[in-house]
Amino acid sequence: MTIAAGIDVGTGVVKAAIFKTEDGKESWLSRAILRIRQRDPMELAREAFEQTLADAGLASDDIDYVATTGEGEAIPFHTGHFYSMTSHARGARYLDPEARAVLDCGALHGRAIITDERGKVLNYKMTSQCASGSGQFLENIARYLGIAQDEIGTLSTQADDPEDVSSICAVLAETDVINMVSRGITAPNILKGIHLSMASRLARLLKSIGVADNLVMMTGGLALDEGLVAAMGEELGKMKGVDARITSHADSIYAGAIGAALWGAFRHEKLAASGQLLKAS
Amino acid sequence: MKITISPKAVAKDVLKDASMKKQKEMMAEHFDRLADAGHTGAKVASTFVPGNLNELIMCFDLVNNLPEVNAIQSGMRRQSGAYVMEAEKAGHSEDVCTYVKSDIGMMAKGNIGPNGRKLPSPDVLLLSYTGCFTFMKWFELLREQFKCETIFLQTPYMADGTVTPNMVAYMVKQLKEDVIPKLERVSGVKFDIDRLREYLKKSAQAEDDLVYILQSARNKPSPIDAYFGGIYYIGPIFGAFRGTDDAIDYYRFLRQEVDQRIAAGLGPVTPDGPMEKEKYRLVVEGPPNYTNFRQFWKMFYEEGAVVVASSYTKVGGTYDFGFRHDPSRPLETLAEYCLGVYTNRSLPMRIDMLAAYVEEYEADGLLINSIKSCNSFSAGQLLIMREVEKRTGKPAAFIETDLVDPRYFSAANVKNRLESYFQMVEQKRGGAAKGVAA
Amino acid sequence: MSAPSTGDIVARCQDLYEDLDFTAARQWKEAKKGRKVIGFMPVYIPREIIHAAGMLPLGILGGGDQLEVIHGDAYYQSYICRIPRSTIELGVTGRLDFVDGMLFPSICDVIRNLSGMWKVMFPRVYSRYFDVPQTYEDEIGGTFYVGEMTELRRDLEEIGGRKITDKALRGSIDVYNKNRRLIRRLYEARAQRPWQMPAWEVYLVVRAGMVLPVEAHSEIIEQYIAAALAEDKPVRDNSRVVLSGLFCEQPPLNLIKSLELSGCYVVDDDLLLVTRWLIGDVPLDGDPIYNLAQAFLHHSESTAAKYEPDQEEKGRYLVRAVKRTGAEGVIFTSPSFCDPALLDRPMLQSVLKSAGIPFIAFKYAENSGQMQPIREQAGTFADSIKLWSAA
Amino acid sequence: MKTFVGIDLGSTTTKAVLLDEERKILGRGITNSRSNYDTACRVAGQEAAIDARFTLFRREFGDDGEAGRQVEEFLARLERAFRLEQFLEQLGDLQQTCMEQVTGARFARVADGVRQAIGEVFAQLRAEAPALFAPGATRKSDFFRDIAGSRYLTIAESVAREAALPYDLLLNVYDKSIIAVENRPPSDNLSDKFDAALKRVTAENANTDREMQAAVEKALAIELEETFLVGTGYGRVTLPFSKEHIRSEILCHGLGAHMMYPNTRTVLDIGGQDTKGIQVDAQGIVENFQMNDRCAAGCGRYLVYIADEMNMGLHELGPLAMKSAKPARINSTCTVFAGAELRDRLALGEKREDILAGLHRAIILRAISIISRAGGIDDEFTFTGGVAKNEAAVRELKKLVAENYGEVTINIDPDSIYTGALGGAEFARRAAEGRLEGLDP
Ligand SMILES: Nc1ncnc2c1ncn2[C@@H]1O[C@H](COP(=O)(O)OP(=O)(O)O)[C@@H](O)[C@H]1O
Ligand SMILES: Nc1ncnc2c1ncn2[C@@H]1O[C@H](COP(=O)(O)OP(=O)(O)O)[C@@H](O)[C@H]1O
Ligand code: SF4
Ligand code: SF4
Ligand code: SF4
Repeated sequence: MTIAAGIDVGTGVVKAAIFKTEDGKESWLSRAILRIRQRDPMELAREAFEQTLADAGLASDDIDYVATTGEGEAIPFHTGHFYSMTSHARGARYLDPEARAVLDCGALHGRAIITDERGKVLNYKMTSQCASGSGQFLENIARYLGIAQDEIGTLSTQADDPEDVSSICAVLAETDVINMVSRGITAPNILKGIHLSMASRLARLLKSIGVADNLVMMTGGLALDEGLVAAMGEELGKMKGVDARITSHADSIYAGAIGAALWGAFRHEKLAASGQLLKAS
Repeated sequence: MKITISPKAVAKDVLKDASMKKQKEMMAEHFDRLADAGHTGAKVASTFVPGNLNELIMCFDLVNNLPEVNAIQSGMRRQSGAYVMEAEKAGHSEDVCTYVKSDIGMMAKGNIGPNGRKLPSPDVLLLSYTGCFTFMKWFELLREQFKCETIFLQTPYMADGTVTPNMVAYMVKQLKEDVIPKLERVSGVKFDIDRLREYLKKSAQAEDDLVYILQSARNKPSPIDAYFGGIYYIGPIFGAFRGTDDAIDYYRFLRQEVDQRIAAGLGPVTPDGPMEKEKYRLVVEGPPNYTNFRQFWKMFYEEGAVVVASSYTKVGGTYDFGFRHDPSRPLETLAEYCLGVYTNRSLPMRIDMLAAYVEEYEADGLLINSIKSCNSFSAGQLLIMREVEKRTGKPAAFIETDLVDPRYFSAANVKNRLESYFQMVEQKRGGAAKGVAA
Repeated sequence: MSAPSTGDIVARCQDLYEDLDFTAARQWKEAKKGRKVIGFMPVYIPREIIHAAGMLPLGILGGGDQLEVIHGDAYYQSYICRIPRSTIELGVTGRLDFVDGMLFPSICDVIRNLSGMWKVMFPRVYSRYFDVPQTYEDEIGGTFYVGEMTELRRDLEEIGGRKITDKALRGSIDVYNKNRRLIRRLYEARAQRPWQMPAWEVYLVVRAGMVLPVEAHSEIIEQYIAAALAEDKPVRDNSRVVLSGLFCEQPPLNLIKSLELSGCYVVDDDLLLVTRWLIGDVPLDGDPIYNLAQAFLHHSESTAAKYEPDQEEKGRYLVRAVKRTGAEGVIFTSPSFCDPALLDRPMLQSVLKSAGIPFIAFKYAENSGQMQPIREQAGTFADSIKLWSAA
Repeated sequence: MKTFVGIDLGSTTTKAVLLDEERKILGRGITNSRSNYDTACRVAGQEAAIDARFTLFRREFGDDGEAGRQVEEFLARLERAFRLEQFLEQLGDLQQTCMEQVTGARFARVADGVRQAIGEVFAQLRAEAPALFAPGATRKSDFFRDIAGSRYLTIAESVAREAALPYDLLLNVYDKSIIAVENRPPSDNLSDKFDAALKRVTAENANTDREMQAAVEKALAIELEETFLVGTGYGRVTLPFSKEHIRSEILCHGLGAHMMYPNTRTVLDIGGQDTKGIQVDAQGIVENFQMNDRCAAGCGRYLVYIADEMNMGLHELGPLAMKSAKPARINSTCTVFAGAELRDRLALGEKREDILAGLHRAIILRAISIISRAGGIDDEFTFTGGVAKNEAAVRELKKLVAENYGEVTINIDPDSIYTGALGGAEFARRAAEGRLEGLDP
């Protein structure tokens, strides 16, 4: 039996998960999620870890492997680090064994990953520097519109005439949005417009890494945004030569943490087998 | 209300129709010829506007297909945005020239031309590498797709402002030993230099009229807009018609119309009818934006701004300094034509040219439309602006758009700058008038 | 005196790298009256001709991530790569005031236009756009290129006030042949034992040749190879990759380091191509200019900077490099807004794809500060090769 | 009396200036820009009118000698009291709006708890309000949104913890309400608030001069007539005015700077979303200008993101950056990635003040490039726009100007954020005089 923790330090949110693996069976013991919003991510990482320990009724000594991912390289108490796309690929496979591609949409970056049936990363790509399609942007706009994060999706799906958001730069896009509000465009139409513009970017990302008829699992915080998921579906539907389906999972935001924990367990077992046991400090 | 039509106005309308109609017909015919190539068995050569050797291509009975013009058409018909995205989906970077991406995207989406019919696959790519490195990659990409013969014609860059014998010799050598034999092979038509001479003669004739038309902007008010209008005027000569009778007719009609407008003291014709009052005269550097062409133009004529000279109307050949195709030196003249296109001119030459335009056409200043796509034009434009300002003492303005990528056209941004610029020119005039009075 | 350690050598090279005032080249020039320095931009210039004129060819590679670019930004829009603006900055801040001439090789429209800008902004120094043929028949491209080089030779003779003899040219070809041989040896050695020759060290060692006389540079390489092979460094479980697409604007040193940190050994790259552009030795007998032209036409590296006349050959060089060095994948990393590199990339990628070679791609600027996304992408690449290559 | 109004509708702030017939500034007003331009203009205009009242008070009293100092003190007290009244009024509005948000499924089970918590938060807010406006107190910002917002977040966090309520809920209630409150046109009954403020002052200082009160009442009675109005600024295309009331912000900034410093030849304006370099002649006529391109990197908004990220007020950034001895080198000024870069560097152990100092330098570097684009700096040089309020930015600017252009006079006015509005007001005055479009000098 192996118990491993995965901690995903994101740019917007810190997520943690603890797993137990035994004879190929994976069970999820506990989880924690903390929004960073102006707090120290390293502190939050510890807090999240402790919360998961407490929930699982474990002490830190019980953990065989603490795996970090995301920006967690600097966490002092980790055993090993996995790069985001590696862990998201694994996390997505856990959430849906049928998934053959991952679309991770976090606070700042979008990542498209193609995997095979074992969760092996075949190809991937990240959105580039300019950030208009990021979760952070959507969050700012929502705050500006006075909408709670978890309402964004519902509202967006009520749009009847989505407004075109064309600015490449998020800052200028914000101004666009201000203009829209003053022109009396409704919040659903604005949000849907943003969703469509993001989705089109992300769909291009998927296509460019070769997604054709894969089942795409959305992970990361924006996977919870049903508006974006719907827009993704629309955009992919429009795309020639692509027959991909998009799906999401209630636990999508944990994908990185899940993947890290499972890889951690995997490494631990390997290391144990070869007699080089590492212990979380 | 009764409308009276004076005889003169009738004549004008008829004439106006004459050139426009002629051009429309020409373009329609051309695209039909392209689309028919599949059935008629005509062979197709793809090539670029700068360094477009239409006369030579015609010598081999090849139909001239210009991917740049296709991209412009896609831009005007508002399809380029989708094409560009398509190319980006296929792995092209967001950073690179959108002309290329529009073309690649169009092919990926079935290669449908502006007449709604499928464009043919080229039989030969005539890669005239003139003033733009991107051309090289563009045709490498097309070659990858069409796997057809590709002929490379390198035009040395006019870095020092002169055409050296080494350059002309190099080009003539390429033409003789490489380009012509390969074209013969692809087309199965034997090269006939007298046929080429004949075409070149026709080219020169149309070129005379074109120069007359473009230079008519020296009049006040200017009878033409040498940028927005100019883009229509250069279509035939830079496209597949140089060296044809059609081109000769078109420019003759156009010249007559311009003469009429000069005589009547009229300004340019805009999409909203004739321009009311010429308030500002501008020289423009850089290509236009095609995705929002009308809207863009409107920002000028609404404010009474007329473009009296532009560099973009020289991308397919610079004629106003005296160059004409010369039938007596057929291959040399082709070489010199390629060497002289605007984008093959060094930066100091471009500065000289624009400063001279500002003076010669008595413009209020220089406006640079910097195109995100095009390094060939854009890299160094800010120095051009500085130098032209310094030399002419006239203020310059700088705006940024893209040729065919609608994402880079921000109407509010462009309008803001243009308005500020016009108000500044206006205010300065007021100040100057005051200074004189005091 | 004991042989220097890699640490010493690399530290010296790093000093040269960080010195934005080109002190070494200035000192070389001041050491003897009448010495001249000719600056050149990437990618390729026949340095032999400059050397034969008794001058120092000085590689100008932009400003890196330590130069504050103020005036340079005033000349370039945000959608143009960085190297021309930082080069202008070097110029207007007087850092190149000791340079007697500037050469702008044919590589892209940006550098081409920069050559004209230089003429306008620094009218007192010699500057030349150095054109190269893109057609490779002896009679056509060859003749043209011989013409270009002959003009350059004449210009340099004028600046230096003395003839450049064929003998001198042969001598220069000889020392550069040696330099190229050493660099090839360095690359081969690294491909075999990358853990002993970290990519960033190799880069600094080769880059020293941009500012030092070639003879001194050859010595440094020799010392480095000896020292590096003598030192024992632990082998890490890294993946072996070839870097491609960085031929002009230089990546920040941190980028190269980050690649290794995230689990990639670099076993080949196209950095500083001018030092390896010509493949094999240029013959010493016969007409030296003709020989240089022949080498350029028929024995030079394929890159995005060159037109590939043969569709079949497109991108094959990359496949060969992977095979030669035993690499497991290719990392494309190119300057943002670099049309030649970025337009070429999809074509190279499709060649790799059909050869079954994995690859990833990202962009950089010479002053990129954020390495997190780069580490993440390179790290995932390494992870996926590592975790799955055996499986 | 006749007044001429200039309104500068910026991307982040909206400014108004009131000019009298002598070209003297009567009042200045500022508010944050918001989705409702009308409201933003109204609020800025009203603020300027309030400020004008204080100018009129001063004029009423004359201001020399010992008496002048007393008057100043009195007026300062009056102003603080007035601001407090205003603040409390808006706080009340905000509380009510917050309470109204507590409906629907989200709150089904916790509504009472949330209401109680909100009540608690506002009780605390109200309790600490007078301290915010005490003599010598510094505020994070001039805007209700910022002052109230940052305290709300802090207090709400502890209140939520104690009440075992999700912090997000309280956050959301606030986010929604603040917009509504902001977009509600302000109440017009200024005299009520002045009365209340006067009462407050008299209550504190029983011996307030009767004369002073009388003078105040007299000044309050003066009618301010809005004779002509000119609008400018980023949002001018969408300004709620007709074309003859609109001027380009470039011209307005040039003219405004000229009015403040008639020898100015070069103007730098760093606003929220754009940076402009402007050259003007001896009449304040614009000769040349350049702006940043479509990338908004390095503009004022960048500082706003940073302040947000660090949970600091805009006013606090400068002073902290001034503490740095070793500024970090920051190369990317992409506004959107500002936060990420900051976290990156904090994680690497760099000091906050060093990073901040580096950020300020990066912004100024970009600005200097834009000036360089517009033809460099001539004596005298004037720095305007919101960022000119920031001492760290000013320090870097002075350094870089000296390095690149040698000894030049640098003008920075504490009220430089109003430069565009001032130019606009002068255009309004000229237009009212019937001069051609006001462009005629
Ligand atoms: N319920 C939700 N609906 C919409 N967006 C959400 C929701 N929850 C979180 N997000 C968004 O997800 C982002 C965080 O996603 P995450 O994958 O954790 O990013 P990172 O790993 O970069 O922190 C935030 O920007 C937030 O806007
Ligand atoms: N007190 C302050 N300290 C520092 N920066 C400030 C302060 N006040 C405003 N700013 C900066 O000024 C910017 C707004 O400037 P402003 O000239 O009003 O711009 P705009 O006209 O575009 O709204 C803000 O984005 C902010 O960065
Ligand atoms: S355009 Fe906007 S998002 Fe892009 S780099 Fe500039 S500020 Fe950042
Ligand atoms: S870079 Fe410019 S000249 Fe070259 S293909 Fe693109 S738009 Fe045309
Ligand atoms: S980096 Fe690319 S675009 Fe820039 S100068 Fe070099 S080759 Fe040209």
